[in-house]
Amino acid sequence: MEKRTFIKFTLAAAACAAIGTATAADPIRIGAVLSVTGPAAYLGDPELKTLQMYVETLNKSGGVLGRPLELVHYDDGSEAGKANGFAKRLIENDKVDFIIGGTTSGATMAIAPLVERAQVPFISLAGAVVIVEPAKKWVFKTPHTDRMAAERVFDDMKKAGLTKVALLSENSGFGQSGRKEAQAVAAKYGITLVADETYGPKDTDMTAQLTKIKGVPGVQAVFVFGLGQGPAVVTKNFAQLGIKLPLYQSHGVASDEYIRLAGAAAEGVRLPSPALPVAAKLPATDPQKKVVSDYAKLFAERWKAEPSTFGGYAYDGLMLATDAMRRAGSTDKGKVRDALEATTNFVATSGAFNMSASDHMGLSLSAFRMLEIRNGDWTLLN
Amino acid sequence: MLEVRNLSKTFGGVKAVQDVSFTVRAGTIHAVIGPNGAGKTTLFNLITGIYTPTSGEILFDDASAGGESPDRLARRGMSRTFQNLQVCMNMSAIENVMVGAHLRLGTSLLAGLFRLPGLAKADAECRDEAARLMEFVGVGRYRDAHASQMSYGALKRLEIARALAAKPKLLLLDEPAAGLNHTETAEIEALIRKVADSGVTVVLVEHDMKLVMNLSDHILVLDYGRKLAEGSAAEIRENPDVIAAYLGASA
Amino acid sequence: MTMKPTTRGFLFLAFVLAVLPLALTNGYYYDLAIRMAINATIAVGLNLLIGYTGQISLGHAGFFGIGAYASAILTSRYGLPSGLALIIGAVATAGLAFAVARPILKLKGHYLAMATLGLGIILSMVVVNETDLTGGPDGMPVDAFSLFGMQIVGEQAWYVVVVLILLLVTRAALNLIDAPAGRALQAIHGAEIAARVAGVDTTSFKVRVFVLSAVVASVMGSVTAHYVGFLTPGVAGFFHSIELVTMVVLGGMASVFGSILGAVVLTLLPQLLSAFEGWETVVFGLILMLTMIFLPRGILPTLRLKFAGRAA
Amino acid sequence: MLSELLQFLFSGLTVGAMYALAAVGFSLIYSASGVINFAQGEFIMLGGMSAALLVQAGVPLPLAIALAVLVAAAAGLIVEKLAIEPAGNSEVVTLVIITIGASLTLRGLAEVFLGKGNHALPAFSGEDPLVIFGATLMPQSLWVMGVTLVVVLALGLFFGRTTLGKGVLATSCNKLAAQLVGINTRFILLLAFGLSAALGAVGGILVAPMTYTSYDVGIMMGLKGFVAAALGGLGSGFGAIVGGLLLGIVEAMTAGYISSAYKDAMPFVLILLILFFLPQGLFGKKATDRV
Repeated sequence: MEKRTFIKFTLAAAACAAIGTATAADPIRIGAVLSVTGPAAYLGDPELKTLQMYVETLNKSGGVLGRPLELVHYDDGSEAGKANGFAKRLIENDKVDFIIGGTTSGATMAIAPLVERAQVPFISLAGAVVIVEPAKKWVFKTPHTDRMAAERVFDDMKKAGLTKVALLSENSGFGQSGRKEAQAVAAKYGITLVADETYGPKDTDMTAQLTKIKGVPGVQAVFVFGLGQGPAVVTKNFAQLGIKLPLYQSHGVASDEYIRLAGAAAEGVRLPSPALPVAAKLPATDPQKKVVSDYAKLFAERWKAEPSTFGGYAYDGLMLATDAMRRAGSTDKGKVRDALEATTNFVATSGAFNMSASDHMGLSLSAFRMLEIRNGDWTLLN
Repeated sequence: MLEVRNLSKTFGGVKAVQDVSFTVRAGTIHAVIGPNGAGKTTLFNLITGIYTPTSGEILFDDASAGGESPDRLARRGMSRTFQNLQVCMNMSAIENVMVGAHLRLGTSLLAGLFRLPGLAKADAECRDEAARLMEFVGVGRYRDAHASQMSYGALKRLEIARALAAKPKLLLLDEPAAGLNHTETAEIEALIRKVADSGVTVVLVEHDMKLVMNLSDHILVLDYGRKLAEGSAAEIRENPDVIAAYLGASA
Repeated sequence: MTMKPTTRGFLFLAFVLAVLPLALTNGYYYDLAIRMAINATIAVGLNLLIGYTGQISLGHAGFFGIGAYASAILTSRYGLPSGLALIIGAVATAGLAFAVARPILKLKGHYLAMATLGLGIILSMVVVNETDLTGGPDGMPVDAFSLFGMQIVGEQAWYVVVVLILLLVTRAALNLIDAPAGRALQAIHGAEIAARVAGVDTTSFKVRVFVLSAVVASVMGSVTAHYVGFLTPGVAGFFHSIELVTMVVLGGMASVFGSILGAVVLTLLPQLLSAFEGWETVVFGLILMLTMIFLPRGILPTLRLKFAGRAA
Repeated sequence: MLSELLQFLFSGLTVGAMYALAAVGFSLIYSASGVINFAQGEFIMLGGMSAALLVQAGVPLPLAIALAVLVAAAAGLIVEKLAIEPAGNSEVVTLVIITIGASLTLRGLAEVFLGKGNHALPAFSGEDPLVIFGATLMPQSLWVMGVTLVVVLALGLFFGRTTLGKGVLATSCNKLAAQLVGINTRFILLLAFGLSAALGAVGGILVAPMTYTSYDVGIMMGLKGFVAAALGGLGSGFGAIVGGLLLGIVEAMTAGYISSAYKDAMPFVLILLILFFLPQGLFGKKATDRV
């Protein structure tokens, strides 16, 4: 199938005039714009792998509505401007039935006006609150918002009696959006942010920022909002400087890679996370147990790589989309959208989704689990 | 026309030009000679504003010219050619000459962008004038050629045409005959004579003694950055210091 | 009377742009054409600086960013009319470019590259960090462009607008290189000292052409902001600068039509390469290398030279 | 407060030493060819990535390091042979675009074959920080700084004492003249690329235990290396080291005392100021126009 797509695209682009031809075994076309390369590749790569894997799986079991799925995906290289162009291509040229993607909030916001105008149902895989607040008719999203991450962390801090918190955020879309939300909800939990430092996504040493934070009078805990290798460097520097404060991270590091990179320094770090990293440790009664375990197993087998929570978001997106199509009984965009909005108690990797006209994400705060790293492994906190 | 007083230039510790004074009268051909490394080109670079003098004065048309930028000196009527060719190889031959006429044309970027009517007319005239100048220096057949297609000898003449396009009062030629064969040298000699006859004052640096002696009204001899001698061709020919410098101490 | 080759080229370009819509069968193809035209316009302006005057800049995305964010911020946060915002952006760009040009353009070669790169990076850092104004790394939405109550909506309308701008800028650039000021610029590239001796105030010309190319980038930044409707700091970033320079060099330095070709190739390439499934970067890198190795003067001039050589 | 200052200084020196190693590679190739090699960052990446993956595959650390340096050096030679040499005497911008193409190709290949994950390398001498006047320093930092020092001394000896080193200098000064006196300039160019790539790899390996490595670390390191090299004066090995350290220290001090948000902008402000007054960088050779 890949080969056929390749030839078709090349011809189409070369001739600059492709006309979509409908055949009898007309596949359902799922479009995706993901940041498979560039700074957000850490998110986009497992997302793409997940989509490819489950399109294969679904097709093996007969597809959806008796039709096979076809994935048309583009890599925006982590640039929102490109995401906008590729979304246009999906809508206008590839005539997709559904769009999943927008790995970053920037890419999502660049795509949103297009899907609104073209009336194509769209599920974003990015975190920012602005994507679904206020709710846009055709725009949905699967990950917990960064506000929820901040709230979950602050809630935990409040319970531990920590009120003076230093914020260290990454200078990326993920980190800065998280920083903004953390600032917005801190007061609600009686938290005062006593430091507000940032670091670059590819920085190699954060001891300067941490030294400054260490020197802030009365600081009781540190909250890091970032993705990938940066938070691991922070964790190591934290240990190097001998800072004894509790260290909280965001859901951006909820992957085994983080523990492997930060090593012993990660001991005692707490973070909010979807259930995926602790799939094996969930009690058998947990409604998510089966879905996250199956996903983790399948991903590891298919790609010989660790499953990631970000791939999980893509799984949720695809499953929500196909579920809506099944319930709508067609791929009619308006009907699929309505069905999607009517999703109730759909259990996926991020939690149980309950969508409504005003809530296009459908997750509650309880869907976030609080984890702590103990003995180099995840521990589920209650 | 040009007066140089106690001019000196040092690079780091090296004294390239030391306390040199001379005067060039209008309408004459003035030569600067000396062994390699005597400071001739440095002197030219000082006069034309490419270097700033360490000390001393340069007067051009009785007004100070020392340390002034080359483009302002050009505005005041000074032009030159170069020992190592400075031809724009990214342009056609005739455009190179037209650059010489830069100051007499509208140089506004905006006027150029919108091709204002007056500009187009002046530019067409400039092109004709440049073609005439190319004929004058003897490279007329390269009218439609690109600079990179021209021979070394032709490029030397092209530089003279470009310098003349500015309609200078004073023209400095840095080794105009270097690298040319007999015939070409004779042609260049005739050309310089023609230029001088048209009323342009000429100062030249040259190694070809025959050309220098034939052309020059006045000769300045430099050695190790200092003035060694000065005078008419006949005087210089007889000067024992000059003979010693040129033939070595053994003579 | 024979037509100048540049005039023939210009008429050919205008013809192509006029009939192109026949081949643009959907919004996506229009989108591609619009992005090509925007890039081509910037590249033509940048070529005046890099190709003709011989002064490299690795910071022009910064100017693009000023225009883009001026339009976005002034219209959506301060409610200014979009035309006015565009002009304010262009004037601000001109002011900044003028202020820094004199010291920067004294530098040569790689130091000039370094300084312009630094300038670009400082500008993009401001865009990333001034979150309240720019929305930070996640970007900000931009309203539609409207002039005298008329909004430019839809790809067809934008196509007409950007094509007209491209033709205007191309014509102006062709005029300039054939005018005394344009010759002065080329003389600076060819033999700077000779140009100075011929009376060219080289500093002033470098400054003016730097400002000119910056303003073109700024205006196209404004246009892009309104056209795409969403803006992220990447537009002001280092990679965008490199992309712009690559368009100029790939298409052909000191060739107006080369710049347009370079912009077309570099806009189209990522779209074609999306078929290579994960190998995009490798293939893009290889194409860049091979083109520059085998067509070192850029695509258009090398082809023209080969063609002329065969004809002669 | 002294301990804070000292901590910022340690941070700056550690990061600065990394930049310095990256900058030396730029300087070396610039010396031999007059080209800024934008693929230099990828050699750094290749070194770190190869070493990390080999260690993960069970290869002992010293052997993994040696192999990783060889991999990067080979990549350097290939880039020179297949991309720089055929381009011959093209304009500098053309060569720059070629090196950008080479950089993309190497990064893309790493992405396809080595994956997009982050990898760590075990620290050479453990993870217990040294405490000096209340500030802490990782043993790995000493490795980075120590090796940087050794590299400076070795390069100093190479250029000052060996015929080959003088050959590189002569080539940079005047290629034609160097050829005329019998220097094989093609070999010199090949040597410069191989050596720069190897040096870059050494840097990439040394910092991998502290900063981790992934297929795209070369972009940032390459950029910082270029900045450091220009700051110090292109073609000056000593300048590259000073430029790198200065860059690291300015970043750390800005993050510590002014604003961590603008710490990456500050070095560029500094560079612009320096270039305005010293157009050839701190230790670059002054060039006079000869006409």
